[in-house]
Amino acid sequence: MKQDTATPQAPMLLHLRANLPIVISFACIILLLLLGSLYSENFLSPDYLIQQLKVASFLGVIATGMMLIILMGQIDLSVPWLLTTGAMMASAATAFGPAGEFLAVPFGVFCGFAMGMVSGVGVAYLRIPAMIVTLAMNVIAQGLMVAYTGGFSPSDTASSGMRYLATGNLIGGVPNAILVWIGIGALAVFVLNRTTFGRAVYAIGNRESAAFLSGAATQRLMMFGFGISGALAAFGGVLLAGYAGKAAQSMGDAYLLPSIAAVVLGGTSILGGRGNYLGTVAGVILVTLLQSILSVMQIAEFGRQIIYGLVIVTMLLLYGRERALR
Amino acid sequence: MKEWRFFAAEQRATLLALVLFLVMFIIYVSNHPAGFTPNVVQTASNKGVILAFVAMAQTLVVLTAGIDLSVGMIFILCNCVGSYVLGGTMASALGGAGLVLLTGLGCGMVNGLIVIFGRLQPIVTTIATGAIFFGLALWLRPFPGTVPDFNGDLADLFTGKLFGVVPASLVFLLAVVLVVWVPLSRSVIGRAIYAVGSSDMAAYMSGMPVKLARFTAFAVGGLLAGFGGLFLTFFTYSGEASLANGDNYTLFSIAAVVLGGVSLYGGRGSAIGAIFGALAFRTIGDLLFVFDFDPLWQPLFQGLVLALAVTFGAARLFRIRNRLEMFS
Amino acid sequence: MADGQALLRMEGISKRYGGVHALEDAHLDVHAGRVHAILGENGAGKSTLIKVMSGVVAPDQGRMYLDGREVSFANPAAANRAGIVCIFQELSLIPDLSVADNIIASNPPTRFGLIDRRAQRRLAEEALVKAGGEDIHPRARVGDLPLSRQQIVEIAKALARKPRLLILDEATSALTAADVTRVMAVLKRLRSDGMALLYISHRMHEIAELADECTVFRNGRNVESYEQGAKTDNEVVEMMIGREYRHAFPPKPPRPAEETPPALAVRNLSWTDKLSDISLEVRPGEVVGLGGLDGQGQRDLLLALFGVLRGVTGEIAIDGRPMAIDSPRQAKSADVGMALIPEDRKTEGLMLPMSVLHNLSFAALGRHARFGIIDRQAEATSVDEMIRLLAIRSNGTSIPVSALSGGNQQKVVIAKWLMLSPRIILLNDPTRGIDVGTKQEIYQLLRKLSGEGAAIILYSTDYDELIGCCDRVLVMYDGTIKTELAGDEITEHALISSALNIAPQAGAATGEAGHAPVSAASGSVA
Amino acid sequence: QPEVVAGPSNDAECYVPWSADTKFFQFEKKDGPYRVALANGYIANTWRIQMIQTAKAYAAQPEVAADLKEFKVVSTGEDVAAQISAINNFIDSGYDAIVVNAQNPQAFAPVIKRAKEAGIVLVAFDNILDTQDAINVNVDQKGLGELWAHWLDKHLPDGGKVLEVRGVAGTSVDTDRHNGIHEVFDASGKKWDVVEVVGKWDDGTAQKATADAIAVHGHFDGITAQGGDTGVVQAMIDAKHPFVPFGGETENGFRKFCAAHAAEGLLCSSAGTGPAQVAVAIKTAIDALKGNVVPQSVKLPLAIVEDPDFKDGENFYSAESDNFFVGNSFPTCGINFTAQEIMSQDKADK
Ligand SMILES: Nc1ncnc2c1ncn2[C@@H]1O[C@H](COP(=O)(O)OP(=O)(O)OP(=O)(O)O)[C@@H](O)[C@H]1O
Ligand SMILES: Nc1ncnc2c1ncn2[C@@H]1O[C@H](COP(=O)(O)OP(=O)(O)OP(=O)(O)O)[C@@H](O)[C@H]1O
Ligand SMILES: [Mg+2]
Ligand SMILES: [Mg+2]
Repeated sequence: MKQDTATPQAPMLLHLRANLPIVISFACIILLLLLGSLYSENFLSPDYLIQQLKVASFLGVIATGMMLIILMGQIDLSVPWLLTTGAMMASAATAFGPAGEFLAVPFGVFCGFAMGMVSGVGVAYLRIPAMIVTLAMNVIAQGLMVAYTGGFSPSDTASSGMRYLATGNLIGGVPNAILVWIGIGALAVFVLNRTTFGRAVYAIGNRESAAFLSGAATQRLMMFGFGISGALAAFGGVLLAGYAGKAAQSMGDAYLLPSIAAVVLGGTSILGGRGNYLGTVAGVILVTLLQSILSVMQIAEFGRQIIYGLVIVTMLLLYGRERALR
Repeated sequence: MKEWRFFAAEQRATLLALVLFLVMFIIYVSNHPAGFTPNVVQTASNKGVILAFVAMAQTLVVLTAGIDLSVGMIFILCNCVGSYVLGGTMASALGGAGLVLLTGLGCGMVNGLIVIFGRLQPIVTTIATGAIFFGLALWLRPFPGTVPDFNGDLADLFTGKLFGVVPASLVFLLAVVLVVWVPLSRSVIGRAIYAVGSSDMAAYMSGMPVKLARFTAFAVGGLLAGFGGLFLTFFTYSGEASLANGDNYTLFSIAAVVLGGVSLYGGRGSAIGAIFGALAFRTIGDLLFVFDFDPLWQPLFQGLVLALAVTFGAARLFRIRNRLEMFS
Repeated sequence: MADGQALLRMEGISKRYGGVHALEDAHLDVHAGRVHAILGENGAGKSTLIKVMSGVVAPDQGRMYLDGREVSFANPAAANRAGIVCIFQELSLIPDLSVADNIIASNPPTRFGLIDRRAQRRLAEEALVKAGGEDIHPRARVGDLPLSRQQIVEIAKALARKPRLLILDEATSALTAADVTRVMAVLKRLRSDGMALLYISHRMHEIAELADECTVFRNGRNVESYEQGAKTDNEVVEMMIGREYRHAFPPKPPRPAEETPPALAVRNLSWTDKLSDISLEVRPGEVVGLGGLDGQGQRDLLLALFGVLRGVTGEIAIDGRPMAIDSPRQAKSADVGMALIPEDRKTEGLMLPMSVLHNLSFAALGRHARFGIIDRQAEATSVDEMIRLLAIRSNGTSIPVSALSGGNQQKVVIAKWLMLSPRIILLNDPTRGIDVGTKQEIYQLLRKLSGEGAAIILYSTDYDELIGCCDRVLVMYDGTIKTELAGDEITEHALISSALNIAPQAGAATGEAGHAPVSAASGSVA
Repeated sequence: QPEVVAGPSNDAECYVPWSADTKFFQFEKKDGPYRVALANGYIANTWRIQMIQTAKAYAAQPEVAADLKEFKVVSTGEDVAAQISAINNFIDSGYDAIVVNAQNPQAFAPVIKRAKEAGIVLVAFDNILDTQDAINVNVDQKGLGELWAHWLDKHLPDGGKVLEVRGVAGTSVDTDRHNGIHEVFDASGKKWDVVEVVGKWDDGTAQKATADAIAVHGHFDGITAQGGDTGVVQAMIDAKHPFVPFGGETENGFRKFCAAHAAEGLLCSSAGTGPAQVAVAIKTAIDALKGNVVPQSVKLPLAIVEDPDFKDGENFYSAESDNFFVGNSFPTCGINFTAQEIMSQDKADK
């Protein structure tokens, strides 16, 4: 694993074992593209690949938050509606003149952060299982958005800044969305590997009581973890709203299970404490590509679901297996 | 300690779930325009029993410290299968019901086999198999429908009232509890299910049938989800491959299990508790009916009640004097 | 050596973990009606050997014969069926099941296919009686029992399987002296009933009392087997550690003067009904022991000082300044400078799957970080330094800490706190499951730290340790400090009598307290 | 128990029977004011929110309010069992009429039976019930598909490659529209190469699916999408795909695009029925309770706007949100809400 590089004597074998998921998922990505190219050569065209990376970056941003939570041994089921909240709040802010336009993105992200923090309080301080806290938070966020839309008829057009962030091109043909993901990804790698916060995330995921007795502020960190995950989900929503030009109620539905699948396919242990961001990158690209290729190949919906499931199981069987008890 | 104290300690979570449900149900019924009538109870119990089955299914897997994110999809698949095979004469429809249950059992067995021999985490395995099960459901029922000769009499038998008072669905649920849950929980495998969830290493070291226990939990879980799907078919006379519904029932079942006092960390709780959890969860939805909320605020109200109900479980926190106990 | 066919014979057993040879060409003969002790320092391969024997671990090479026939066990259940039952170093109890369920875990009596709980309960009660646990209710949840009671349940569970060969891997390490005596009596009776026993312990006097035959392991290999009594303790220890061995305890320096201001002063500390009205002072350079029977509030006291417990009343002053310590985080802060070596390293001390490096540096991470960013060079340097200082045996720092042997894991726990150079060190039974060589190193380390001005509180279940290490001992009883012993007053006799809260002159209490008589030779060792 | 009678209905202009052999119902006249309930399923999308707002606004109109003692709305989510139970509860609580947007058209047979026994008027709209025993206020979904296909047929004289963005798989609405499209294509005798992707009636999903399809297939000669149309156009713009004839729904955002890019070749047919159909359903229920004759199956007119008829402020609103559905009035039924009236009613209250 990356964070082990400080010790040069680390056995190669361990590295290989830890990196196996990443190697295999990248191999699968290439395999998928090759299979796709049998159907149409355009699957290998730069246009298509850039387009996939752009779409993947939305999932990438969201999966970053999910990975943080999973590393802590928790799970965040509130992604769909925190994402929507971020998108809708950012769009709503746009209606308030230039200041609103300027603050749209931070405001949307902040809303996600705040709601994530509430989940965090439930999980870290009230010790309610994350699965149920975030489920409830998802319902609450949905309720808030329904009441808000119905009651206030907010603006839901994305600001020009949001559009630029998601669809503009700062550098040549590289969409900004990809740059945003690279930025967030780099930050995530840095935080996870090089900061005390990152180290504590792994420690909490491995054994929270030991981390607590070692004097880590486990509860506060966990609460913030949920805050960050909420913020990233909301940021993903902001980007999606920018991409689509507007926020819509149902925009988050398609992101919960794929974000978990991406993280896990990337080799992060669902039990927490083990995982590498590069793996998540691979997982995100893989999931996006798989969905896209199946969609373009016009496989019937039922067939897509089945293939999607089979691919995940097969990949996990290749490298996601736990050690036998003996 | 006296014997009964041990009994109370063992059953505390289940009893709490019962209390939670009763409190909510009393609030509901006492505000219901029709009051406490057999019809109102029948309606509530039909709706509750469907989720109760799925929640029981979830409980078995959760007891092994796993989670089954495909229960909802098994449930949907069984519903779709049911919409094909519950037609014709009483006998053939009953045979069809058996087929529905076998479908559920089969799905559960697939989950179990992958988890055990693939050594994969249940949560990710079932995300994947859930997609597969849903794909199959969609293949069977590209759009909602039913067999032309659907046996509504059989369906009404299970969703109607016995002697005009007792909801048949409740009686049937009780029968399933007695025939499936009670023997299982008192068998060697059942105890191994608890043991695996509590500490799988220790269970293995103790020579308990660890793999069989996991397998059984998934398989019987699938069977129970099949009962849920069967009941949904009885209730709706039809099948529908609804993705949203599958996901919802999965999530609802988790909520029900938590409300029912089953520990998501495994090893603690009972399917009986989960049943009360499911009924309580359903009552949250029913409360909308008796309180006059602006329709646009209803979803928020539901979310808040759910949050409140689960915060209930946090009450034990205030008794904790040693912070290390928080982590277990 | 005993004659006749060995009940169990192992030949040429090897097991590697990555680059580590946990076992290399190991062999062993176990005979019915005898107690065979296995000795060896931490990481010598003892646990691995018995894991092979009981079907938990598959050996890379080697053969096993039961009654002369070759066998291999696919899993613990298979070994159990063959009559080999093991009490593992890590408890194998299921916390959420009842005592009875645990004792009759593998094949309970059934009626109509269902567990016959009445019959099971009877069997469990019998087993509990045999193991000396009459006080344990068969219906109690195991997770609710204290560690020492769980050990008894573990023994009862093993006995309920009617083993031919019973293996105890440090099964007594969590027991109090009184319990140990009872267990010893049980084991002796089993031996006379013709059972074969394999006994692993780091407590030399227990081995001296119980064993018929001993085998010493070092680095995964047999060093020597001998009849108990054929070697002096010093010879044994030297075989184990492979070098010369002198004194267990370093000399005590003169105690700091009475007027030295205390580093830690506690006034009238109380907590629920577990601790009441505790006052104590520890000066820099002083090692203060906590004595008493197990479970008299010693652990709670340490946790209370470290800010883990809620609702603690009373005053705590650090260097004369009153402090309200309400979290471990605050306890380790520069203002307080406290460290706690916790009791259970698996759940409280270590993040087992994480690397040795990350475990070692975790508590002191703040030291190697600026604005939350870790200086990995500095981190690696001080980790290496600690590994050297405590002589931690580890195949690199990037392997998971779970791959270390128990003793080395314990050293990691201690080392990670020493990296903070704490001024007040609380130790909760730090030498449990640790070999004599390592123990000695830890004692010396404690002395060195106190010599450098640290104030130390040491709780130990081992009286010798209190006698050998401490300047003063506070004996606790029922949540309060009953007696304070200082200097030469710290004798075994005094410790025991005050632990039982009886007048010191009641000399007969020694026997009743059941502390195993310390043989002349072992007194100097363990 | 309604009596099956001969038509026509009392308001023949509004209540257009579905087909020539549609039955007419006459319920026993009840004295008002009535207790009417709306059993909604899913709520969390703009269409449904708009629908509920419309229902409330309609019920609050003085002449309607005079007939209503109580108007209760419950949204039970996607779970069809919960919706069935809600209707059962309304039945048991003695409501006079129940209006329902069904989660699943097949699932209500038992409820319909109970409602019939209890003499309660059951009116379904949007997602209607597959029955002859309840009143359906119907959108011709298949006709909608046919309309779009005809539009493409008209503008593509040689046939060609068409992108079909479908809705949520497994729903009858999606299937009906899809069948409508393909029947027309097949009947046209031209060569059509239809590429199907799934947009799930969601702009984001539709946009992504379209972008992928364009990246792989390069060029399409025509597009039809059922919902998510704004996203589809957005994807075309992002991919610099030339504008082509398009048959789609009635989202405001879509119409904005249609108006703006018509000159560049985005020739649209925008058709559908807005959420105001709930008002028609309520009106039908009240009429039935009054003992008036109503058809068992009411055919709603489609609100169709086709190029070059897009007019800002009239059939789309450039200053308003993209998300709402225009075409929210049924003049023949005297229902004349404009969409932004509905969506901003609370804002005005505050
Ligand atoms: N699962 C494992 N993976 C890697 N290495 C292991 C594993 N288990 C044991 N080892 C290594 O094998 C060696 C022997 O360990 P073992 O646990 O048998 O020692 P032990 O004699 O029981 O020590 P202790 O007295 O500390 O319990 C040690 O070096 C240990 O690090
Ligand atoms: N979980 C348990 N662990 C240990 N002993 C138990 C447990 N449950 C029950 N017992 C004991 O086993 C005996 C039989 O219990 P069991 O519950 O089967 O009796 P019962 O008469 O069938 O009672 P019930 O039907 O109320 O459970 C009793 O002595 C009881 O105290
Ligand atoms: Mg050992
Ligand atoms: Mg042991």
